[in-house]
Amino acid sequence: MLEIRWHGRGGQGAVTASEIIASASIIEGKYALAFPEFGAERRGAPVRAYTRITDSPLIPRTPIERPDVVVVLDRSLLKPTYIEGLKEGGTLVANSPLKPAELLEKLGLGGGKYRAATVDASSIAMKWLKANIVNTAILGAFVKSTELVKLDTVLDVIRSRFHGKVAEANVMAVKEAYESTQLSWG
Amino acid sequence: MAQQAGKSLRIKSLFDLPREELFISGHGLCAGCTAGTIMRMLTKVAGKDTIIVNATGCVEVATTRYPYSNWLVPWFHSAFENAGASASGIARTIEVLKRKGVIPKDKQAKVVVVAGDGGTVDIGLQSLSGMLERRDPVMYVLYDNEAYMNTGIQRSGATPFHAWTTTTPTGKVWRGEWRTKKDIAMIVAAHRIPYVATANPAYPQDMVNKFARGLEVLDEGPSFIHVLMACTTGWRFDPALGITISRLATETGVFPLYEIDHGNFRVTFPVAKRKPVSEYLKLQGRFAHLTPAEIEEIQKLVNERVAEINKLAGKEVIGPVAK
Amino acid sequence: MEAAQEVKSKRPIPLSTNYAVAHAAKDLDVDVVAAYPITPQTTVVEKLSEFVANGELDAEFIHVESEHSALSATLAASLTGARAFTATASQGLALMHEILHVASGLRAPIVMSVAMRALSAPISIWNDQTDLFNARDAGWIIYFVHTAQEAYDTVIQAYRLAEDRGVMLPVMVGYDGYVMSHTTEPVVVEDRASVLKFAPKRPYPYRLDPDKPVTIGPIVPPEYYYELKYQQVKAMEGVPEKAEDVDREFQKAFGRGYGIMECYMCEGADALIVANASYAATLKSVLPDAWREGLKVGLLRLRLYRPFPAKHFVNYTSNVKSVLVIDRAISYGAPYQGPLANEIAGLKVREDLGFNLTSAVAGIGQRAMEPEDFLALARLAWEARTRRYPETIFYGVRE
Amino acid sequence: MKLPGWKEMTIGGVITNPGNSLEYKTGDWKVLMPVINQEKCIRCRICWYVCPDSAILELDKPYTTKAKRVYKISYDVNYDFCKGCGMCAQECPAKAIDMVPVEVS
Repeated sequence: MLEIRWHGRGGQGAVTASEIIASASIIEGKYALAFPEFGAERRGAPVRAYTRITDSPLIPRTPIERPDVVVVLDRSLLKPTYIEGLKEGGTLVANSPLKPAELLEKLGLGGGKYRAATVDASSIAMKWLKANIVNTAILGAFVKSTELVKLDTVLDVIRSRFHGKVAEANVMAVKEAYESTQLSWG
Repeated sequence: MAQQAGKSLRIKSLFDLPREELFISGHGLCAGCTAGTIMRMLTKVAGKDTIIVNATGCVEVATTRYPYSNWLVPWFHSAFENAGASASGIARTIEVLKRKGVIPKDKQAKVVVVAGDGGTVDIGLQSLSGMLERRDPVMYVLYDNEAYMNTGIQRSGATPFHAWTTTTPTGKVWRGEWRTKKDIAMIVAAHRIPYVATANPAYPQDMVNKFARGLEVLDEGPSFIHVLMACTTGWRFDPALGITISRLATETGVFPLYEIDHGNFRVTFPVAKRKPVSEYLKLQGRFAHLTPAEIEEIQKLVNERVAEINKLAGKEVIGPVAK
Repeated sequence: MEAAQEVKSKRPIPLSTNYAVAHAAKDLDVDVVAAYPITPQTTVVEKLSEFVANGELDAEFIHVESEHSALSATLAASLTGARAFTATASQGLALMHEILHVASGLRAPIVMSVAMRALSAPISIWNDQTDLFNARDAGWIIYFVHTAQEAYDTVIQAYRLAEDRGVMLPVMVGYDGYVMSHTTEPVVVEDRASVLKFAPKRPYPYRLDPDKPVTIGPIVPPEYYYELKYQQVKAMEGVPEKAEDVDREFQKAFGRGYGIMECYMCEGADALIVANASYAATLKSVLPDAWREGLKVGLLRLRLYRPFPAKHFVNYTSNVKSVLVIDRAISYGAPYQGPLANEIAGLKVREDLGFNLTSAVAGIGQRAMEPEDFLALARLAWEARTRRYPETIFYGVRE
Repeated sequence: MKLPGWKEMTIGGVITNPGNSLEYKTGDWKVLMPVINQEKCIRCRICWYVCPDSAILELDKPYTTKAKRVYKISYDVNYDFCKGCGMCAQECPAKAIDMVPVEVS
C-alpha cells in the first residue's frame, strides 16, 4: 500500500491534486482513496490531504502519519513539521527552485536516506495558467518521481475535470513540470 | 426597559476610535476577510460592557477554535438559527436580575448579535422577527457576504442576481443565481423598530456611527445594522481588494448606505455620479461568466433599486450612472 | 435519623398537573420563562402569565415565536445567570430537539416540563409518550411523575439537582398529557421561602457577564470534543445517588418522598409490571383486584428514567419470574418495539436476571384503557412467569 | 503539547481565558508580507483600520522624516499574525506599503 500526504494552503488545490492521483490509480485498475484533512479550511491556512493506493479494496480511512511520499505545493510549507513522518527511502515532491539534494540538506533530511523531486511549479503555473495554482503542475513531478501512475492517465483525468482552454493549459503545465523535474537522493 | 445604553462614541475621524482591541489577533478568518475589520470596529464602538451572541457561521467558527478565542468580551454561540431568541434570553435576564437586585441597576451590558446572511435572512429569520416584534433591547449586526461561505460558498437568500455560487453554478441551463437578493433591511424595518441601517466597512465613519446610534436606541427597542462584507474566497477576488470592492458596491449603487431612524429614511452617503455596475462586477470571479447583456440586466436592476431609494429619500441622493 | 423537621401540615388545593407545575415554577421564583403554547401544555404557560401579570412572580415572560426559540431563549437566560423555566409537548419537543443537545452540552441547569403527547403524523393531540422517548438520549435528566403532587415536588427537586455543581445538567419532568395535565386533583403547595430554602438559586458558574468575559459555545475540534462529552457521561453517572439524596431531603423538609424507582405491592409478588405516569397511578388502584384473583403482581414505577436506576431495578426484579414492561411509544422495527422494554432487555442480559421479559405497547394516541385492560395486563404478566412472549404485544390494537 | 484529560477541561467547553488566541500564530499563512516605508507613511491610520487581524500596530514611536516632518506615532507590522492579504498596501493612500515575497528561511 502506497501512502501519500499532500500539503498546501487553503485555495491552492491540494485536495484536488490528491483526488486526481487517486482517480488515475483507479482508472489504471488499482484501488485508491483520497480524502482531505477535514476541518474549516480557510484560504491561506495550511491544509493537508491524503491518497492511498493499494491492490486490495480494504483501505484504512485514517490520517497518514508515515507516508511513502510527501508532496508540498507551497514553498512556505517546506519546513520539517510538514514533512514529519516521511518513511526512510520515501520521496519528497516539492514545488521549489532548489536542487533536490540541496532542499533535502536544508530540511535536515540529507545523508542519502530520502529522495526528493523538485520543480519550480509556481513559475510553470504562472506561465501556463497565469496564476500560482500549482496543484496540477506538481503532478508532473509526482508522476516522474514515483511512477505510481502513468502520465497519460493523469492527463486524461485532468481533461475530464477541467474543460476547454483551462484543461489544455493544465495539461501543458503538467507536461513541462514532468520534463523539468529534478530527482536525486539526499 | 430599564437598560440604559448611554451616550456612545461618535467619530469624525479614524483617530476618534480607541486603540484598544477587544477582538484580537489569532483567528482563522481567511486572509483578506473584511469580517475581521468589521468585528474589530464593532467591539471598539460597543466597548467592554457588551455581550456578543454569534450565530453559527464564518466569524463564529474562525474566532473560537477551542481552546482559543479572540473575544475579550463575553461571547455566546448556541446554534445557527436562534441568535435572535438567544439574545432575547440574555437581554431580558439582565433586566430581571437588575430588578431583583442580583446585579447592580446601573450595570452596563449591551447585547449585540453578530450573524451572517444565511443565519439572518434564511434560517434565522423567524427567530430574528420574534426578537424584533418583542422589542427586546438587542442590536443585531448582520455581516452579509451573500452566500453560505462557512460551508463552502453555497447560495443563500442574500446571493445577488446572476452570481455564481457552488449551488447556483453556470452551465448550459443555469447562469448563476436567477433570483434577486432578499431585501432584509426593509423586511426588518417593517417591524417598525427604532433604528435600521445599512453599512459598509469602506466607509468607516458612517459604519462606526451607525453602530453607535444602534446602541443608543437600545433603551427604546432593538436595532439592526446590515453590513456588506466582501468575501475574497466566495466572491473570487484577490485578498487585497476587500475594501476596494466594498467601496465600489456603494459607488455603483449596488449597496446604498442609508438609515431609518424612528421611521425617518435618510441616505447617509449620497453618490452624485454613480459608477457603472460593471466596475464592481469585473473585479469578481463570481461574475466572470456574465455576458454584456447580463451585465446590462444587472445595471437595470440597480437603476430600479436606486430609483426606489431616491423615492424614499424624497430627492435624487444617488445620481445616474456617469457616462 | 435525627428528628424530622417539624412538618407544617398543609391543606391541599385542587390543581391540574399543568397548574401544579406552574405553581412550582412560581414558588421557585424563576427569573425567566420563555415558552410557546402547545396542547396539552398550554395551561402551564397561561397560569405562569397570570402569576407574572399579577406580580405573584417577578419574572421576564418571553413570548417566543416557536419552541425552537423557547428553549434557545431559556438556555441563553440560564447561561446569563437566570433560573429559567420552560414547558412544552409533542411537536414542540420535536422542534426544539436540536437545542436539547446544546443545553445539555453547555451544562445549563434548565428545568422543562413535558406534557407528553403523541407525535404527528397523523397529528394527534392526545397522550402517549412518543415525544419524550424520541428525546431520551439528548443528555437530559428525565423524570416521569404519576400525580400532580409529584409533579409539583419533582420540579422543585429538579432545580436542586440541576444546579448541583456536580451535576449541571438540564432536567425534563414528564407527565401524561390530558390524563394528567388537565386532570384536577389535590395538591399541597409550599410557601416560597421554604421552597427557596430547600432549593436556593445557584446560577450558572460561567455566566455571561462583562466583568468576567468568557466564550461559551466555541467550535471544538476532534482532539477535545470527546472529553467534553465524556464529562456529561460522568455527570449523569452521579445522578441516581444525588437524586435520591435530594428526594430524601425533600421528604425531611416537606414530608413527601418518592425515591427514584418505586416498587408498589412488591412484597411476595412473583411478577411485576413496569409502568410510569398515569398508567402507574391506575395500576396502583387496580392491582388489589389482581391479588384478589390470586395474581401476585406488583408495580415497578419508573420515576427517574434518565439515568436509569439499574441498581434498584436489579434489587426489585432479581427474585421475580416475570416482568412485563408497558410502553407508550413504539420503536418501529427494534428488537423489542417498546423502547423501554428494549432498554430493560439490555439490563436483563447485563445483570443475568432470570425473569421472563414481556414487552407490551399500549395507549398509543391515548387509545382508551379501562381497569379491565390493566387487569388483563396483570394476567399476562402472571402467565408470562411460565410462558414466553418473545415479540412485543400491541395491546388494544384492532387487527 | 500534552492535551488535557476530561477532568482538566472546563465543563461545556467554556473558554474561561479568552484572548488566548495570541498563541494561535497565523503569520505563516503569508506568502507576501507588507513592509511600511516610514518616510512615505503619512500616519493616516487607514492600514491600522482595515487590517482584519489587528496585525498593523500603532506605536507611540516618534519619527522624523528626511524632510523634517515630525510624527508622534509610527505604524509597524506584527508578522506573527499578518496573513499577507495586502489590504493595507491596497488601501494606503500614500502607497507607503510594499508587499514583498516572504523569503522562505
